[in-house]
Amino acid sequence: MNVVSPIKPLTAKDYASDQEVRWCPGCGDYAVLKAVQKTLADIAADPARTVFVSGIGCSSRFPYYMSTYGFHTIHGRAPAVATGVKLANPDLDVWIATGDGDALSIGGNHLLHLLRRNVDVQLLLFNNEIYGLTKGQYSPTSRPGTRSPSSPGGSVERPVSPVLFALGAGARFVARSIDTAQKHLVEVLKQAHAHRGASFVEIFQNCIVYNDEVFAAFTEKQVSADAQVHVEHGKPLLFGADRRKGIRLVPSRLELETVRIGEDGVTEADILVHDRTNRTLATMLATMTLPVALGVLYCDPAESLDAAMHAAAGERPAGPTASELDALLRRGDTWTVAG
Amino acid sequence: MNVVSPIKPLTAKDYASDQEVRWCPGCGDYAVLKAVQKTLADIAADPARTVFVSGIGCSSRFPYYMSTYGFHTIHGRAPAVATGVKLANPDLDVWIATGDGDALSIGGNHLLHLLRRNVDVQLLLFNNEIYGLTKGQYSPTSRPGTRSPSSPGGSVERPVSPVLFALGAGARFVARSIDTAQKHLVEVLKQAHAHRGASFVEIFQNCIVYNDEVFAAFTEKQVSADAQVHVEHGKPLLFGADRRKGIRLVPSRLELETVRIGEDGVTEADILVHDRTNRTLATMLATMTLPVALGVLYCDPAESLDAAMHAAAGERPAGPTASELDALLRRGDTWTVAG
Amino acid sequence: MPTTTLPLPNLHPLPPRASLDSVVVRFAGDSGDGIQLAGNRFAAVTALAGNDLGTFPDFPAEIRAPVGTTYGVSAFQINFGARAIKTSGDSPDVLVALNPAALKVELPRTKPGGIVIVDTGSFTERNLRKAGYAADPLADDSLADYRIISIDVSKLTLEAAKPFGVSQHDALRCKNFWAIGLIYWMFDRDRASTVSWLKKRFTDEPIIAQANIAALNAGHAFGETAELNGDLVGYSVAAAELRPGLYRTITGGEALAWGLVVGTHLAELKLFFASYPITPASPLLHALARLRSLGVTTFQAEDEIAAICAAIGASYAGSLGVTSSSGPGLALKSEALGLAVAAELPLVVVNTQRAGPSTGMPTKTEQSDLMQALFGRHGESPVAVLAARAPTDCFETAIEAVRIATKFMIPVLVLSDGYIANAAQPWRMPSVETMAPFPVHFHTDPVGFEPYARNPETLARPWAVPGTPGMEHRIGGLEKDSLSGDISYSPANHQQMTDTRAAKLDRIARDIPEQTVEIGPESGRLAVVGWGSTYGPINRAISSLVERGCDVAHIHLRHLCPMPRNLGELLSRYDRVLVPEMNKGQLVTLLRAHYLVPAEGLNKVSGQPFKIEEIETAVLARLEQQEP
Amino acid sequence: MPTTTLPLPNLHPLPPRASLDSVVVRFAGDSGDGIQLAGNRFAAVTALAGNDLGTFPDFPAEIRAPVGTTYGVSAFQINFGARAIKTSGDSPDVLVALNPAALKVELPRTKPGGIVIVDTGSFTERNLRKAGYAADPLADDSLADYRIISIDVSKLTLEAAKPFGVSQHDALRCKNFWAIGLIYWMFDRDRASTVSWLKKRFTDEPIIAQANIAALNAGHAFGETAELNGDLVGYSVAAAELRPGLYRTITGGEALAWGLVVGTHLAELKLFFASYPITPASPLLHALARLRSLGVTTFQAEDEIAAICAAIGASYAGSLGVTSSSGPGLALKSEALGLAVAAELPLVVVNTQRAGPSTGMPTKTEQSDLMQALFGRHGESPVAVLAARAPTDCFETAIEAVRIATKFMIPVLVLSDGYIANAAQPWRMPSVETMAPFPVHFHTDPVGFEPYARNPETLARPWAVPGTPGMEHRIGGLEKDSLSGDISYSPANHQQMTDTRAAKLDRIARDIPEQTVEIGPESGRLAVVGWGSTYGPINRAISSLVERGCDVAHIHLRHLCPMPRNLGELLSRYDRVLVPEMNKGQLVTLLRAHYLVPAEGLNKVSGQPFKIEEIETAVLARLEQQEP
Ligand SMILES: Cc1ncc(C[n+]2csc(CCOP(=O)(O)OP(=O)(O)O)c2C)c(N)n1
Ligand SMILES: Cc1ncc(C[n+]2csc(CCOP(=O)(O)OP(=O)(O)O)c2C)c(N)n1
Ligand code: SF4
Ligand code: SF4
Ligand SMILES: [Mg+2]
Ligand SMILES: [Mg+2]
Repeated sequence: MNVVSPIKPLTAKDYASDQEVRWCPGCGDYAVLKAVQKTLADIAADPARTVFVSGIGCSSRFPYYMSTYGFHTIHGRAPAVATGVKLANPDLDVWIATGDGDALSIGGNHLLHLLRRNVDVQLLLFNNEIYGLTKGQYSPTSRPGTRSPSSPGGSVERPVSPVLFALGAGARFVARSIDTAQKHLVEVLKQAHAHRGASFVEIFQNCIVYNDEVFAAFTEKQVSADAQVHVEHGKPLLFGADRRKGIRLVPSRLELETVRIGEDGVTEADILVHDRTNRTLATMLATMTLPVALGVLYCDPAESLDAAMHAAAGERPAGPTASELDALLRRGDTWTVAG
Repeated sequence: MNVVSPIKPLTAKDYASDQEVRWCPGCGDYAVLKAVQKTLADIAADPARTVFVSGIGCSSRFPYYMSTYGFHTIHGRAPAVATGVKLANPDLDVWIATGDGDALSIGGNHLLHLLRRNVDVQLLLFNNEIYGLTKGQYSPTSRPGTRSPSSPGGSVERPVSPVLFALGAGARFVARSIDTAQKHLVEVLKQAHAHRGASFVEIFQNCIVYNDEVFAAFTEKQVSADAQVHVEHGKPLLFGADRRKGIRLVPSRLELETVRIGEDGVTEADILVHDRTNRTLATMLATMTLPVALGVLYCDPAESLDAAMHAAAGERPAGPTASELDALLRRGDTWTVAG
Repeated sequence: MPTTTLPLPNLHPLPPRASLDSVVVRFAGDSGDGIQLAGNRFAAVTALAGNDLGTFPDFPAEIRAPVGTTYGVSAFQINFGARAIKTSGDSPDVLVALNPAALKVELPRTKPGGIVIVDTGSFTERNLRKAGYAADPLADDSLADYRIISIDVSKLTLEAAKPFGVSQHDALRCKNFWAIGLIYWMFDRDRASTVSWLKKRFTDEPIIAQANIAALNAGHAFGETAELNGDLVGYSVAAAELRPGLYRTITGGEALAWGLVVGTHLAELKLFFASYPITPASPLLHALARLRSLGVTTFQAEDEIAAICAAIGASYAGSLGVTSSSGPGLALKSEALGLAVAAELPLVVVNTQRAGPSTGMPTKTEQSDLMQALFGRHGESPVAVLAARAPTDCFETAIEAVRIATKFMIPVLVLSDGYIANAAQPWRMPSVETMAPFPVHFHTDPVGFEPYARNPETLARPWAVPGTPGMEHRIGGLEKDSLSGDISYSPANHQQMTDTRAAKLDRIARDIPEQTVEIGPESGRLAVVGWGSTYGPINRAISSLVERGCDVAHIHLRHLCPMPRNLGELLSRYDRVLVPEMNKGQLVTLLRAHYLVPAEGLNKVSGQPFKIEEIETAVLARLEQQEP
Repeated sequence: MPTTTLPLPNLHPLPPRASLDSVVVRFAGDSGDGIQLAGNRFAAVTALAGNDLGTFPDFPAEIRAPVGTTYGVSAFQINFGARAIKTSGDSPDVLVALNPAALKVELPRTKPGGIVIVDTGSFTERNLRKAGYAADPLADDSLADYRIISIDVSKLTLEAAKPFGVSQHDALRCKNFWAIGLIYWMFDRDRASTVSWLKKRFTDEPIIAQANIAALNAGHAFGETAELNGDLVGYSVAAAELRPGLYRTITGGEALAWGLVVGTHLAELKLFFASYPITPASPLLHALARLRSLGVTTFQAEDEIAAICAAIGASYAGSLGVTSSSGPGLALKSEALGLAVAAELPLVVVNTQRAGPSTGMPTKTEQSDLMQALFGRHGESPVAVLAARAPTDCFETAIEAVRIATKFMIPVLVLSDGYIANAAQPWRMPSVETMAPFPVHFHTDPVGFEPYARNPETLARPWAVPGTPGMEHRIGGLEKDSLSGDISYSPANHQQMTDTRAAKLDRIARDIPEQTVEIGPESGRLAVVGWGSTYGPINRAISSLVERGCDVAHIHLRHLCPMPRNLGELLSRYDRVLVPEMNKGQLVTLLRAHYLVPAEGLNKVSGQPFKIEEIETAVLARLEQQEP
C-alpha cells in the first residue's frame, strides 16, 4: 500500500515499491525497471490509475517492484488479463511486462489478438532470448545453435522475430530499444505511452546468467555507433560514429542496403527518410540485422478496441435499473394465470 | 479401411473415403475436397503414407472424407499434433486442414510455431471469415461490422490477415487460392506439396449458410479478371480481362499501385516481375485488397525442422540396445557393494 | 397414477373430446422443414391455454445436412398437461413425421400404440432410400404397433398455399404450419395468436404470411372434417393449476443470462462476460451480446483461456467477471481458474455440460463434468459449485452464484447441461424491483489496508480496485503472505493460506440453506438423490411412487460444493440412497466419501436424459429387494 | 529405537571415534558458494564408504538472488547411515552455515543440541544486516541450544589457496571445499576420489583445482588438529548392509528418464518426448535431451498443450509419446488428455507435483495433484494413474507406465513430486539385458481390420500406424462406432463405448499385482496408507513403531487408478486407517468412496515433506485413543 500525496510531483523513486528486487545482480531487468520508473515520473503518471500486468518469468516479476497496482498472473496470459482490465475500466493506464518465453512461446496467441484488437495498453517484451526463470532453456527467439539444458547439442529451431511477428499480427505501434540505453528507452516508452492502442516495445535485455552478451555485437559501446541505427520519424536513416553511414532502398531488389555518404557517389539525398506510418518500411527495417534498427519502427494509430466498444455501447455510466430489467424479462410472448 | 491396389494409378475418386460428406449443400468445402483429391491423384500420392490432421470446425471434418490416414483432433491443436506425427515419422506426407477459427483464433500460437519451426507439412486454411460449425459467430478474420449471433450490433474488432500473419511468423511458403478455382487451387496445392518445409495455403471458402458471398467482390465471374492478380514467379504482375493492367512499385512511397499499360506512359517494363523469394514483395502483395493477389506469394525454402532434427540425430534407425542402456546407467560415479 | 397414454383402443369416441392429463407430442422433419419454428408456436399457444409444459429441441449435429438424410432430422418435443410438468416427456404419444428419415429416427422412441402422423407426399423412393428404408414402411405391416395417420401433407399444403401466388418451393415450406394446424385442432388450441405472430414475422413478405396462415387453417380444417367422418379424434387437456402471475416460456440459456444480469444488478456491479463459442454453451453468449444497451459488456475471446483470463482481469478491475463454456473449454480454463482461487477474486464460470470425453457428442447431454468442476485444477484449489435443475431454475442459480462469488471473494462454478440450456418451461417472472439487493462494497480506506486481511465471518479479503487512490498493491499466483499479500515461501504461511482457502467453503456452508426433501418422507427406506437436470424425471417418478404409497423420497442438490451442512445427517436417516446420474457415478462418489453412506449409483451415459420410467423401475427394484 | 542424535553431552570423547547409526548433515550458504557441488561430493564419498544415504538439494526460488540475502540461501541435506535410509532426514544433526543468512534460515530446523559450524569470516556487519540480524547471534547467548563451532573458514581458505596464485575472489570460492574437508574428517571419509574429481573437473584450470584441493586438505587438517586439542570430535558411521551389486546415486529425475528409455526399449518402440520447461519437472526434459544419441527424440514445445498434442501425434505415428510437466502444465493438458482417451492411444504423462494452487511455490513439494490426475478432464475420461515413492522407484514406475500404456492402449499418468525429482539415493543398477521385454505388435493385417475392434483380454484396440499399407482409417475425438470408429451419435453406442473405456481400468486391475503390506501385520489395529514420496517418512516411522511392538502396518500404493483389486478387502482387516498426505486429503477421499472404510487423513500442506516424528506422533495418538 502506498499513499502518495498528489501535491508535489513524483520522482522516479516514488514509483518503486517497498519490495526488495530479486533479480540476479547485473541482470538487465534492473535497467528496464529504472527506465520505466523514470518514464512514469516524466509523464506524471497517477500510481492509482496505473496497472502493471505480467505473466511468469524473471521479467514478469516486474509489477512487484512498482508502487502502482500490479497483477502477476500466469504464464503467457498477461495480454488476456490486461484486455479484461482495460475493457472493464478504460480509464486505467495498463502496462504489460512479459518475456520472450511468456509472450512468444506459451503466450503467442494472446499477443496476436491483443495486437490485432488494438487494445490500448503498452506491452514491454523483455527479450533475453532465453527462459531465465526456469534456468536457461532456449526460447523461441534463441538463435539456432543455442546450447542450453534442453538443447545440449545446440538448438535446431528457427527463431521468430518479435517485431516482425507484431507487424504480421497487425500491431499499430512497434518499437525496439535496449535495457541499458536509458535515454533511448525512456523516450521510446514515452512514445509508446502516448500512442492510443496497443503499443509493442521489444527491449533487448541481457540475461547475465544464462545468455550473457548475446546482444553484445550491437550493444557494446565500441560497436554501437556502427551497429545501431536510431530511427526517427521524418529524419534520414543515418548512423555511424560520424553519422555518415545511411540506409538506402534498392528498388530493383526491394531491399535495403547500407551505404556511406561520399562513397560511390552516395549523397544524403539517397538516404531513406524514416516514415513511421509505412508498414513496408518498418518490416524491412525490422529484418535488418546489421545495423540493428532501434526506436519507433512503426506507428500508425487506428481506433482501439476499448474505444470502439465504448463508442458502440454508447454512454451508459450505470448498470440497468430494476425496471429496465423487469421490462427485459417481460419482452416477447407472455400470459397471465389468474388467481 | 481402404485396400488400394498399387498397380494402376489412382484417380481422384480413389482418394475419397466411404463416408457420406456432411457439409451443407453448396458449401465451398466440397470444392476444396475435390481439388485435394485431384491433387493427390496428380502427384500419385501413396494413401498409406498420407495423413490428414485437422482440428475442429466444419472444415476440420475434412479427414473423414479422404481414403488416407486421418486424425480429427481437437480445436486449434492440429499443427501441434501434426508436428508430433511428422517428427515421429518424417516419411509421412502430412497435411493439415483447418479453419480461420481453428487456426487463427484458438490455434494461433501453434500455427506460429509450426511456421517458424518450418515443419514439413502442408497447411490448408479454409478461410470463410466465420465460425461455421458453432453456427455463425464472427471470427478473427471477419470484417469489422460483421453481424453475427455474438455481435448483433456488428463486430468491432480488427481482423487479422492470415497471409500477413504467416509471413510475420516466418513462414517460408505462403500461398492463396479460392475454393471454386479448381485449376488454380490444384496448381497451388501441388506447389505447396513440392515445397520442403511448412507450406501455408489460405483458401477463400464460401460458407453459404452463415457468410454467403463474403468474397463475391473478387470471386464472382463478372469481376474476377479485374479483381484478381495471379502471381507467378518470374512473370510480370499483369491482370485484367485483356491482361493490360499491372502492378507497379512506387519507390518513393514504398507502395504498390495498379496501372494500365498504355495509359500515362506506362509500359510493360514498368510492371513488377514477381519474385517469390522476396518477402517484402510478398508482404506488399498480401496487403493489397484490390486486386487480390492469388497464387504462391512467397516461397523461399529453408531447412525444415524434421530435416534439421534428423541431421542432428545422425543415422540411428533402431532404438538403443540393452547393452547401450546398461552402459548409460553405469555412466559416472559407481561403486560395488560386495556380497 | 395419472396416465399419459392416449386412450387409443377407443378409436372413434363421440364428443365431448376425451380429456387427457398430459400429452407428449414430437414434431420431426428435415432441418429445412421449420420444425423448431412450428414447435415453438405450438408451445406458445399451449402456454396461453394455461397448460404447464416442457419443451426440448433436438437439433442435428450437422449444421445443415443434405436434405432427407437421417442425420439431418430436426425434432421438437413438447410435454404439456393439466398438472405440473417437470420434463419434456419420456416417449411421445403423438409423433408428426414430415419425411421418411424423421419416421426412421423417431419411431423407435415413440410410445407403442401412439399416434403417428406421416406426410405421405414425402415418401418418394429417393427419400426412402436416403432414410435407409429398403421398402416403404407404410406399405407393409412394420408399423402395426402404432396408430398411423397417413396424410399427403405436401399436396394439401401446396393446394392451400397456391391461391397466394407463392412459388412451389415457398408453398412447400408451409408444411410445418399445416401440420401444427392439425395438431391445434387435435388439442383444441386457438389459432388467433399464431396468425398475428405470422403476420408480424413476415411483415416484409405478406404473401408468405398469408400462405402459412392458409396452411395452418387448412390443417385445422382437415382435422375438423376427419372428426366428422370419424377418422380422427380430438382431445382436450385442461388448464393446469399454476400459481397466479405473469408467465413466459424461457430456455435455460436465457434464464442463465438474465440471472447473471439481475445478479450483478443486485450486487451493484457491472457485468463483464467473456466467452468463446462452443456447443451447447453459446446461447448464453448470444443472449448477453444482445444486452449491450443494458450496460453488459461481452467479449468474444480468442479461446477459452483468454476468456477466463479476461474475466479475471475484469473482476480485478472491479466488474463481475463471468465466463462460460462447455466441457472441453472448462478443461482449458483449469489453470487460470487456479489463479482466481489464489487471487481470491469473485468470478462466475458457467459450464454447460455435453457428452464427452474429448469432443464427444456436442449436441447430446450429460452430467459428466462434476468431478472436473470440483477437482480439475492442480494444487488445493477450492471453488464453490452449484448446479441448475431446470431451465427456470437457471435464473435463481445464477443469482446465487453471483451472491456467493462476491460475498466470499471466490470463484463459483455453475453447472448446466445441453438439455437445460435448450429446453423451455413456463416461467412466472419475478419482479426485480422487489428482489433483495446484496451490494458489494469496494474497499477504499487506505488506513491499515492489507490486501489479504479478512472479514472474520466470510473470510473474504477486501476488494480494492485499481483506480482507487492509496490502495495500490500487488497480487499474483505465487503463495502470498496471509496479510500483506507479498510473496511468501514460509511453510507455516502456506499451511495457513491453504487452510483458509479451504475454510471459505465451510463459511459458505454456514451461509446456504439446509437441504430439504423435495417430496416424500424425511426418513425412511430409500432416498433418491439427484443434481442438475435429472430433477424432472426423478421428481415425476418419485411423485407418482409416493402417491402409490412407496416409502421413497427425492432429495435434489443445488449446492454441490460445499454441500448443505445437514446433508450427511439427512442421508443417514434413510436405509438406502440411490443416486441417478447421467455419468458413471460422480455425485455418488462424493456422498460415499463425505458421509460414508452406502449410496448406490443409477447411471446412464447415452447422451439422453433419464426416462421417468427408468427411475421408477430402479426405485421399485430397490424397494422390493428390501422386502423381508 | 536407533537414535540419530549425536552423543553430545560427551564433548571430548577419546578415540576410538564414537560410532553412529545414522546422521543428517546440512550444508548451507549463499547460492554462489557452491553448496550443491560440495554436497554432492560428500554424498559420493559417503556412498563409496558403503553407507546407505538420501540427499535433498534445497535451491532458492530466485535464480541468483543478491548475495547474502535469506532468500538466496542454498542448502544440501544428506542423511546417511549404517542402516537402510529412506529419507533425506528430519532435522540436521550437523549444520554447516557459510554465512549469516544461512544460519538465520537453517537454524530453526536444526536439531536442538546439534553441531553448528559457522564461518565467522562472513559474519560482517553488512552480512548480518542482510540476513536480518539485529545483533551478531554469535555474540549473545541466542544460540545456547546448539553446539556452535565458530571458525573463520574464509580466512583459512584464503590462506590455503594463496600459494597457488589464484585471485582473492577465486580463492574465497574454495570455501565450500574447506568446509567439506572438515566434515570429511568428522565422519572419517576418504579424500582421494574427491581430489581426482577436482582435477578432472578443472582440467582447463589446474590452478583452481589445486586451490580447491588445498582447501579440502586444510579443512581436513583443521579437524585433525582440533581433535588433538580436544576441541572437536570425530565420528564413525559403519557401512550399511546393502544388497551386493553395482551402485550409483540417482535422482528421481534421472531415474524417470532412464525408466522411460528402458521401458520403450522393452516395448520395442521409439521414445518421443515433448515437454515445456517448468519447475520442478524440467530435469526430465534435460536428462532426455542428452540422450539423442540413443535415438530418443525430445521436442521442446511452445507450451504444455502443444507438448501433449505432439506426444499424441507421435503415438499415433507409432512412437511412444511421452509428455511431462508440473501442476499448472498438467492443468493445461487436460483437454488434450481427453483426446488421447477417446483416440485410445498409448501415452505417458509425467506430473512432477509442486505446491499450489496456481503458481504456488514452484520449488516446494506437495502431493496435491492426485485428484486432478484422476478427474481433471471433462466427460467420463478414465486414465491409469501411478505414483513413484522414491527417487530409485521412479525407474520401475516409468517402466510400468510404459507397459500399461502399450498393453491397454490408454494414457497413463505418472505422479512424482519436487522432492523425489531432486532427491538422490544409492541405486543398485539392474541389468537391462536381463529384463523381460514386452514388445508392441502393430496391427498390419488388412483383412477384417476394424480400428476399434478389441483384444478380448485387455480391451485394447489395434494399433495400426500411418505408413502401413491397407490400414488407412480415420480417428478423432468425436464419439466413435464401437467397431468401425466412424462417428456415431447412437445412444446405445455411446453407452457401450463409455462402459468399455471404464472397463479397461478393470482389466488393468486384473493385470497389476495385488497390494502387499510394506511392514507390520496383515490385519490389526491400524493401517497407515500412503502414496508417493511420503514413503520414506512413513516407512521409517512405522518400522520403528513395529520394532517397539506397536500394532500398526504400512501400506503404500503405486497404483492409484485402478487400485489393486484386493485393496478394499485388505483395508477392511484393520480397525482404523490413517492416510498421511501432503494435501488436504485426496487419497483418503478415494479410499472412503471406494471401500466405505472410515479412513482418516493426516495432512500437511506446508511445502515441506513429513517428518518421521510427525507420523510417529500421529500414529501413537491413534493407537492410544483405542486403548480401552
Ligand atoms: C503453465 C506454465 N508453464 C511453464 C511454466 C514455467 N515457466 C515459468 S517462466 C518460463 C519462461 C520464462 O521465460 P521468459 O518469458 O523469456 O522470461 P525470463 O525469465 O527470461 O525473463 C517458464 C517456462 C509456468 N510457470 N507455467
Ligand atoms: C476447446 C473448444 N472450444 C470451442 C469449440 C467449439 N468450436 C468448434 S469449431 C469452432 C470454430 C470453427 O470455426 P472455423 O475454424 O473457422 O471452422 P469452420 O466451421 O468455419 O470451417 C468452435 C468455436 C470446440 N470444439 N472446442
Ligand atoms: S536468470 Fe537472467 S533474466 Fe533472470 S534474473 Fe537472472 S540474469 Fe535476469
Ligand atoms: S456452416 Fe458454412 S462452412 Fe459449415 S458446412 Fe455449412 S456452409 Fe460449409
Ligand atoms: Mg526470456
Ligand atoms: Mg471458419
